[in-house]
Amino acid sequence: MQDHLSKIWKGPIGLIASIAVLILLFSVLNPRFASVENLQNVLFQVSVPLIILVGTSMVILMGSIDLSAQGVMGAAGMTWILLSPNTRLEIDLGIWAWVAALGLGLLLGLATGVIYAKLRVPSFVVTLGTWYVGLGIGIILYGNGMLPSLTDEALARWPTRLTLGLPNSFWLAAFVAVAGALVMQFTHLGRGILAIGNNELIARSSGLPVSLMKVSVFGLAGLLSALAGILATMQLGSGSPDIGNGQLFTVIPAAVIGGTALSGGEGGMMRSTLGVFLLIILNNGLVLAGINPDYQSGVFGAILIVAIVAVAWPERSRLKVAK
Amino acid sequence: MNLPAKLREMASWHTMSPLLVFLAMLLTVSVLNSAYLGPLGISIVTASAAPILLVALGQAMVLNIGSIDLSNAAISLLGSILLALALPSLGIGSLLAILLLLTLIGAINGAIVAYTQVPSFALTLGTLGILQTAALVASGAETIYVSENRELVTMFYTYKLANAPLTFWIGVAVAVLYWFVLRFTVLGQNMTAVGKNETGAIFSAVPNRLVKIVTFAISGFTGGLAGLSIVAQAGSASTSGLGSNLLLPGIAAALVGGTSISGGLTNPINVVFGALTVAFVPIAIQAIGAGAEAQSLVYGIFIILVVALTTARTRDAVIK
Amino acid sequence: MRIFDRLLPEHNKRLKMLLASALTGGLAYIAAIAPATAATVDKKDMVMVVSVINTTNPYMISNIEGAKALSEKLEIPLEVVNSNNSSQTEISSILSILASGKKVIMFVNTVASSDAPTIVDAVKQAGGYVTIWWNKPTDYKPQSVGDNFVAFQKIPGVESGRCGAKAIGDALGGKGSVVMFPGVQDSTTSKTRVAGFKTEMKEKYPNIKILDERPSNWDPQLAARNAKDLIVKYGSQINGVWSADDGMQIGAMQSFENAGLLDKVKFASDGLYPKTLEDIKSGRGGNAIVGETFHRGYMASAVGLYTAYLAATGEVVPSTLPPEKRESLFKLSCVTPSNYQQYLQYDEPDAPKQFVERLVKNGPWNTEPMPLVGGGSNEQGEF
Amino acid sequence: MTDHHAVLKLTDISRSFGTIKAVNSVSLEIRRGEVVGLVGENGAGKSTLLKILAGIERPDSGQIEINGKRVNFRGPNDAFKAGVGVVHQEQSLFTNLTVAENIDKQNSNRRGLSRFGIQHWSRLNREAAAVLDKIGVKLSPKAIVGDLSFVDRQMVEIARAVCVDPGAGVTPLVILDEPTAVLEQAETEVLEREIRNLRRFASVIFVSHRLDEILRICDRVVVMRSGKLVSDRLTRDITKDDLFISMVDDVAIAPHRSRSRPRASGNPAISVRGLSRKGRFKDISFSAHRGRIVALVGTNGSGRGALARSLFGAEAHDRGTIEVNGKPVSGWSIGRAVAAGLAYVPAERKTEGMIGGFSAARNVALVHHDALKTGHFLSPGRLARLAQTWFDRLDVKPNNIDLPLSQFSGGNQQKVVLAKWLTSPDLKVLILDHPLRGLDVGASQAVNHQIRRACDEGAAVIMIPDTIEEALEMADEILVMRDGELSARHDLTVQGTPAIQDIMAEMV
Repeated sequence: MQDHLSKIWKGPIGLIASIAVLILLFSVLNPRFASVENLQNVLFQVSVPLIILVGTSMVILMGSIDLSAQGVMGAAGMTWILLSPNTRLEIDLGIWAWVAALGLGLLLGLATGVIYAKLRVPSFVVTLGTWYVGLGIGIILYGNGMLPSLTDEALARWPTRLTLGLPNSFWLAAFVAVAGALVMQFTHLGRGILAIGNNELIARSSGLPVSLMKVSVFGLAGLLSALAGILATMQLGSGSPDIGNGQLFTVIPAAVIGGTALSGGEGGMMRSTLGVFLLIILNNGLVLAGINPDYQSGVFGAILIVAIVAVAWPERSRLKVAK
Repeated sequence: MNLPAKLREMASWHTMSPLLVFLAMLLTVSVLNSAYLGPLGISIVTASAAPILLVALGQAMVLNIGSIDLSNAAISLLGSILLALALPSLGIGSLLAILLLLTLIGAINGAIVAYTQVPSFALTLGTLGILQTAALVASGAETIYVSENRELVTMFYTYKLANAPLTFWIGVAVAVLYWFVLRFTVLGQNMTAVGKNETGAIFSAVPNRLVKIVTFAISGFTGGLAGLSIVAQAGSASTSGLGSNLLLPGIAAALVGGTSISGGLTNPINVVFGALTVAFVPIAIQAIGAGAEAQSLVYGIFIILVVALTTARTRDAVIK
Repeated sequence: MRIFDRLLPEHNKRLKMLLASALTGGLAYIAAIAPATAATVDKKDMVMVVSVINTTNPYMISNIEGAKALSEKLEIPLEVVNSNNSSQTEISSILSILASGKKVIMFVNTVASSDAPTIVDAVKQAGGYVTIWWNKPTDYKPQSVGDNFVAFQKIPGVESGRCGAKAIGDALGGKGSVVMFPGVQDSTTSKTRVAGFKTEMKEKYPNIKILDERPSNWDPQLAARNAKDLIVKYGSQINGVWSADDGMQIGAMQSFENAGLLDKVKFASDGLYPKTLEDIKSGRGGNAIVGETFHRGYMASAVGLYTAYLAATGEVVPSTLPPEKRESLFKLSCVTPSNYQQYLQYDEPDAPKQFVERLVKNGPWNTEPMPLVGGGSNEQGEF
Repeated sequence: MTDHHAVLKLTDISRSFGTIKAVNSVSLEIRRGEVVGLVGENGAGKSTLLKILAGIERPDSGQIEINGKRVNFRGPNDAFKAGVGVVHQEQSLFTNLTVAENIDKQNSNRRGLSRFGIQHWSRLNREAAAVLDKIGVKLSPKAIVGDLSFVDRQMVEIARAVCVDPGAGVTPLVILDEPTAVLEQAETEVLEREIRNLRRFASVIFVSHRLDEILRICDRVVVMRSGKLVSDRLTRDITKDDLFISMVDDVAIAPHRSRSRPRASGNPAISVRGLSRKGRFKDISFSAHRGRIVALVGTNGSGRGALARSLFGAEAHDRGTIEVNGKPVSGWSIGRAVAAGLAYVPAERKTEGMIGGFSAARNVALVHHDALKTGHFLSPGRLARLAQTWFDRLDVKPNNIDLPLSQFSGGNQQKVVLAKWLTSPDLKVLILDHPLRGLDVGASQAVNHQIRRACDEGAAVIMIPDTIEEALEMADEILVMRDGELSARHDLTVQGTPAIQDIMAEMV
């Protein structure tokens, strides 16, 4: 039982402690770090990666990996902005712009899932392919290179507008994260994802619809990446196939740092969420602390290593296998 | 194993597919553009493949023990910058010193993974950040152009053997060496054992920590050779130039070469064909005349297709 | 995570561009033994190549437009190389075109400075003619390579930085604080622009303080995030924002707008993107944009390709050209809200075509609005 | 209770893999409320037959009738729906899910579309609690399976098989594939009681290698050999010897060689003093001499497994000393232990004992490779010759050293694991944790034979046996552990054979 407790708590406690130490440190370095404005800023920045992470975490918990987020974001973001009030095309499909963009993401995700589950191509490669396919769709939509910008003020302002003191972006992301956590805890799909991640062979032999679940999870991940693409486009007020730039290397480390095992079955939505917060706070803090930009990635890497080593240190043992 | 069984194994799809897929691509493109079967075509493909191949070989060795090294492309980039900096004053001796340094960096990666037992994915991500800063600072954010002693390195690129530059043959030699290590040494046997079942290996007194340190050191060393091939080709080095995005192509080449991402399975010889294929894809897209806007789309479809053809699928095996 | 951006193939770096021209092998041979002999090349043996860093940046797409216009005018087929932000893809794609045996007239907007020697060597070997745009190693000179490396051309980055500094300095009345968003740190383009901005500030506006600079990799999203962090850090202290290109400025402006500070801050940048033009016209944020620079990708590629074409046909012998025509700086215009109208004509749909008409008439070094203004030495710190 | 309505009727079932007829024209009837024992050596076809019943494999020919209706299973779900519940030989639980979820997993899969529906935790836990209660196991339905002991997990397996609910009027068929192989004696009794319970509402097929158990529990015993069903008789009509004879093809079993039990003399090969590990065992002192077998007996929580691991250096100890060949050791680790001549055969063979994806030959060569080298390099020829020597000596089947070890049967895997250690040029101490786990009679004898032989050749053996009987058969000295401490020791060479009841009393 003691093992059990330590397994459940050690990861988050280490993480929460790391985040607390960072907050303390950065607050000392720059008192503005602890301001309400910065809280809103951090929450605003957390929202896009958090939405992606919900889908990606499910994929990782299932024992697969999803690299496609940035490409899907580009495709969906471009689709959405071109069908919403913008400077490029005289089309405004309103709600149907959302349907089209989310549908495209869903479709890309489902296609990924089918290729992975049915053609049995490793997810690492399929999703690498989907990344480029999504990006390619975004580039084709981008066409002549005239940056399309939102002309509807209300839409462009929505992500930053505060509701109950917090930005709408964050409320959207929080809603997605909570829904994701509920799916993992309270649906057969969620429990099935954990089962597949734990032991796919047993899952198959006990009759779980493994392929169907895989396709569903990748579909869901595609859908959420598309949502993240739309949100990022709204945040920027302009569309670009590159709208997802850099997200992958926030999202996957966040999941890993949160203790979600890349081998599947271990970890969870809340831990991954803490991972995103750690990374965003780290970057935000380094800027606020005025770290020389030349050294920023180095300092980031060093702190990352210290954090993961600190979390893993108490659990070392001769027989532990770390991949 | 009797001889027919050996032949059967050698001829099995999994063993042959990286070669066959590459040849099929080469043939298809050659039909559209016959220059690819000529000397210039061969030298272009092999030259592009050389740095990818070297990075991929290191990655394949790390994947084989069930880990991953996200920092090895950054190691090669740092190596290329240090080499470009040191070459004018120190000459070819600097190459050895730099290879030694990069091997050491790899070994440190391995030691941290082995002794703190953090996931290699997360650790090497951190190392990657540090190495990028090191490269940026070392280069002073400038392109380092090798003007003196230039021929010492560029000869690795300009000297061609069977139309392929020496850098490619270095990659092939390293592949053969690693294949030999995996097959005929205790070290190689231990590496694969750790990749297939680390717990079982620990209980069989396999020095798993040492294995990790050595494997990551190998990745660092091979990354250094990739750095050499970059400087040889470019005659210069910078943090955003040639070699700055070798990580994903390197992993892709290892996978296309039949390396399993979950460990315990690699064939360095096939990684050569994996690297050739990965290097060839953008060239092929250019050669078949896909429009500039469609290139990303075609590239994505190509990658999926190629790996779908080369992945080892055994019945009942779990594909992650 | 900004530190990893560099790994990702589609990540948005800044451009340079170039173009190259080609010639038959026989001709190259003749040219080699008799460099002074002008020879006419059969156009059907030539292929025009424009190599761009990616196809997600408006400047790159403009590069392609210019090449298309020139290719139509000269009736030479065009091939486009999309490097996808990868030097390796760029080099191998160019090599694969060379492998087809055609003589190339090439313009390369290099992904990184260090790509230039490799590309130039290959083109030389194949007897083609190449112009490099924006980036090359400082010590690597066309003169030391020979006629096949026709020229290195660029728009002065220092001048661009000075334009921005001047606009912000004047708008703030010589007092206040500014933040900067450079592009990719080790890109020459970004570095020269940053240097120009800082020098101008130091020389002319000593009372303006540079609070912070955050390299944002030519990425609007990253610039937006960095701007948010700096807004938190400095709040209303910030009076001016300079970005190394309009893409990043678009991101930064969005963040300031979201923070409700747009009308309290002045912006200056480089490139005069359509969106920026739109904002200047509409007076967004109480005329927030005070300074811009004008230059167009299609002009760069057309000039570069045409220079290479002239070398290929023997109408120009590069080795006989003065230094400023081998390492050239072309005119960059400072744009302000009061003079922007005069540049609108260059964004009309047929502007590339018209530019090419004038170019063919006046030659590569004398075509408005982008005539040759200098070059040939390192004195300005430009190369 | 038993009526003559057939719950299951198999007619001429056959299934081949390549040229091997794994199941060859088997016909069998199971009646309502009947407990039928199924015995046979490994490779006799039991597993394949069970897989066909569970819907995992499909027969090449023949037909299956359940409750008089002909069925055609397309997958495990079909079998489950028809009322067939299986406890597999290998545990098939999701260690990251709760007990209740594991029990319910198949049930929820049956619910068609609702498989994507909402998880009703309270109902799930209630139902699981009821099932656990029915089979008399005290476990929280909310516990995570990965945190349970092996035995508790086995109980979860059984609970899962038992909760098949084929609907009114239909009798479920529960298949137990060697459920007792990994259980300790006391736990086996719980299981036996439970199986008798099952009779009231289900029919049972019970597979075990422990023939005594089969005879105690079952109404009828069927014997398989080489894919065929060779004997089908009521329990009351047969003896253990009858069963044994019908199971084995020939009398190739190595004869039971009675050992001369040597007394402890000279320097011990290994001795420990005051050895302790927090929470596992404390203050353990004993010695093992060359040529003698020491058995550690005790219940599952007695700490004997942890002690064995600490002896081998796999886990650190906190206090106390270990001496090997009279010299105290320091910085004890697996590497040093092996260098000092120790060997360890773990209980978890598949995950700890071997590299399943490696060929058998590579497994043999994994630890001691000095003799296999030409210069610095492994010689494939020598490797093959060595492996072949051991294959011949231990009679490993199939006789193909290049086959991945995972494709061998459990018994043959264990022989290869032993061979890996026996290749040592100087084996001093052989530590075995449950060496016979999951092995059939023939394989068990072969493995025991090798253990004795290693002992005769000069190794000290420390073993953790499955049963007290096994300890009495093999050991020269028996150490009894209770709650991490040595509670008794019996030197059989001095005191003679102790009574089983006495040892059991010392265990609890």
